[in-house]
Amino acid sequence: MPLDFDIKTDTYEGPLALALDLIEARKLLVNDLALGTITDDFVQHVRGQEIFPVEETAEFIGIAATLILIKSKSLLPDLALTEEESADVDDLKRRLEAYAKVREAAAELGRIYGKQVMYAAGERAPEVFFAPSKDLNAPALAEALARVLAAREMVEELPEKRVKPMVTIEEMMDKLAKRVQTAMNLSFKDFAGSHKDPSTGLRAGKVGIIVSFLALLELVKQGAVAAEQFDPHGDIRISHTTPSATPHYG
Amino acid sequence: MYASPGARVVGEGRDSYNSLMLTPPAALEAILFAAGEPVEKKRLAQMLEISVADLSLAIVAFEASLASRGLALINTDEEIELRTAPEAAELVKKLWESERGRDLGKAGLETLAVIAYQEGATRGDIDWVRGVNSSASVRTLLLRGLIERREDPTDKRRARYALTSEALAHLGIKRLTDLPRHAELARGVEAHVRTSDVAATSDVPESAV
Amino acid sequence: MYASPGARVVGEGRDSYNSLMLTPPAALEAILFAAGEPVEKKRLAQMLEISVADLSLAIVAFEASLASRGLALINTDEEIELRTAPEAAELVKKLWESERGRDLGKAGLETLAVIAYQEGATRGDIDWVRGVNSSASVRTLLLRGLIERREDPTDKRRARYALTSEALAHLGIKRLTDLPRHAELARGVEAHVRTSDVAATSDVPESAV
Repeated sequence: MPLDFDIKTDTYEGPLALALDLIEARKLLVNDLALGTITDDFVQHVRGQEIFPVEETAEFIGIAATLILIKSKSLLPDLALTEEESADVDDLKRRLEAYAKVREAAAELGRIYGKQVMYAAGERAPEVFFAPSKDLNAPALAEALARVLAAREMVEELPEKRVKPMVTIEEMMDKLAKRVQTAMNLSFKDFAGSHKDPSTGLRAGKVGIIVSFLALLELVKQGAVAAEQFDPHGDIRISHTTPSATPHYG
Repeated sequence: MYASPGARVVGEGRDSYNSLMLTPPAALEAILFAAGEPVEKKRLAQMLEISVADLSLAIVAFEASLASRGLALINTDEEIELRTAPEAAELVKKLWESERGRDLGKAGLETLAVIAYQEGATRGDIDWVRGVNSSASVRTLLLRGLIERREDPTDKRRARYALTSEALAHLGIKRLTDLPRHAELARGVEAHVRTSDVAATSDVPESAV
Repeated sequence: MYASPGARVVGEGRDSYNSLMLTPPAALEAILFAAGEPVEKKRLAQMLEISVADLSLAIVAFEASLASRGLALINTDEEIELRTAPEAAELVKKLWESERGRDLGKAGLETLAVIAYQEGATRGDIDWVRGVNSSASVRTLLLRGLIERREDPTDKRRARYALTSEALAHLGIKRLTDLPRHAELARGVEAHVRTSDVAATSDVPESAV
């Protein structure tokens, strides 16, 4: 499915920038409706991204998960969010509102930066005369440098530490599709429950359910499966629409 | 132009600096001109042998005397610096043929914006609101001397960032409150960032940036 | 204070420098301040796009405006220069004395340490290793005679810094290799500097953050 809005995939610095661009392209305000509306495009983007900056993957998937939660809630009004999930939704809204302000502020700074530079006093050739200080001695120098180098080491080592194994949307899609093919009828709760915590670094249980739900929505959209919810609090039943056909996904 | 506090002459009746007939604003002007860099207010008060309160009055008077002149005073919370007036930028630029690269880029501007409109932002605040790891941007801004790191008075391991006099000079403003739409945008950025303190992200130790 | 010749605004009705509202004396002030050295009158007239006669009037007006202030104009046949007022001499001396009597502090020691353990470090090297802009520290160390600038033999525009012999004497060492943990720390600095060659910042225009 092509994106509705012209989004250059390689310009994204992060998930908030992407989400806000999608919202602003539709001239919407940051609210549940807007967030539900951009969910598909956001997920599409996350899926379409082949090379991800590893350390941003967690943020992207995490925010995709929250967006899907918001969309799920709009599709299934009876879906009760846990306290934690509601907090995530609120947090995302607050971050997007704040980030929108930051972007406005950045645009203002960009408008004036370097335009009317206030220049410093010209360098006068100073009278140099030797003036050491009380705190200057050889051990103090060695100590100062050791401190600087230690700080540099920390900076350079950090990125590696952030790499964590991630659950991908594609993996979940595959899994769900296979389950649908082997078992004609499958309850959403069963499936989500069978999903083993892949140590995502996020709250794996929630992510598992949401990613499953997303994959389900995708399959429904592609007509590969039919999903039914018989009563408001009940399970969603999944079944093959065309048993003979291989579902097309991805 | 210069009222009561300056009517007293600096060094009057003392031998301190040769009983010179310089008013505090004139003395400020000379020191700032000679220093050619930001000077701490504390140090200025010491040199002029006046109280910090009197120094504030002298600064106000000096600033008033700079109106419609070629120079301007940049005022951060701790320092003041004398620079050319923003209106003179085009003219002074002609002195130096080559100009420094000045484009900050999107990430740099956003990071600078968070720090500008939310004074004392931490790395966690910046990451939280931008949704990305901002360490590269913070580092570049530090290298360019546009921001500086300050110790958090309540938690020494945590660094807080602030704009330098150099940054204000590049923005052509004399103090933070002169930022475009300052009150409005500061409120927008700050209110949200502040409530995030608990949720603050960034597993990066601040000291490392 | 400022009479008729300055009443006309520099750049008025032209696009020359953004039609900014600076009077010729104010424009003179900004240029002289930023130049930091005597500027030829001919050149000033060109920059302000006024005749030499008008420039003379502007100089007279500017000089009059400097009365009872901290700055003074030095006016020779061909050039003018802005300086601190003679009355401020004691004060300026005090500034320099206090400047030179101060501790080097964290920034100063770190900067000196990088130069000591990495002979011939450039500004870019120092900034990169420290992670912050070091221009103020380098300036202070130069002023205090602790380091000196040397020309890079392969690139004359690039300055390299080294400790002065007085600094070595003060540290009580005959050569740099006598510094504590020399081999280890020098290797440490070099490793960082090596990898920074491409990214080296400061005087190089940076494309983007």
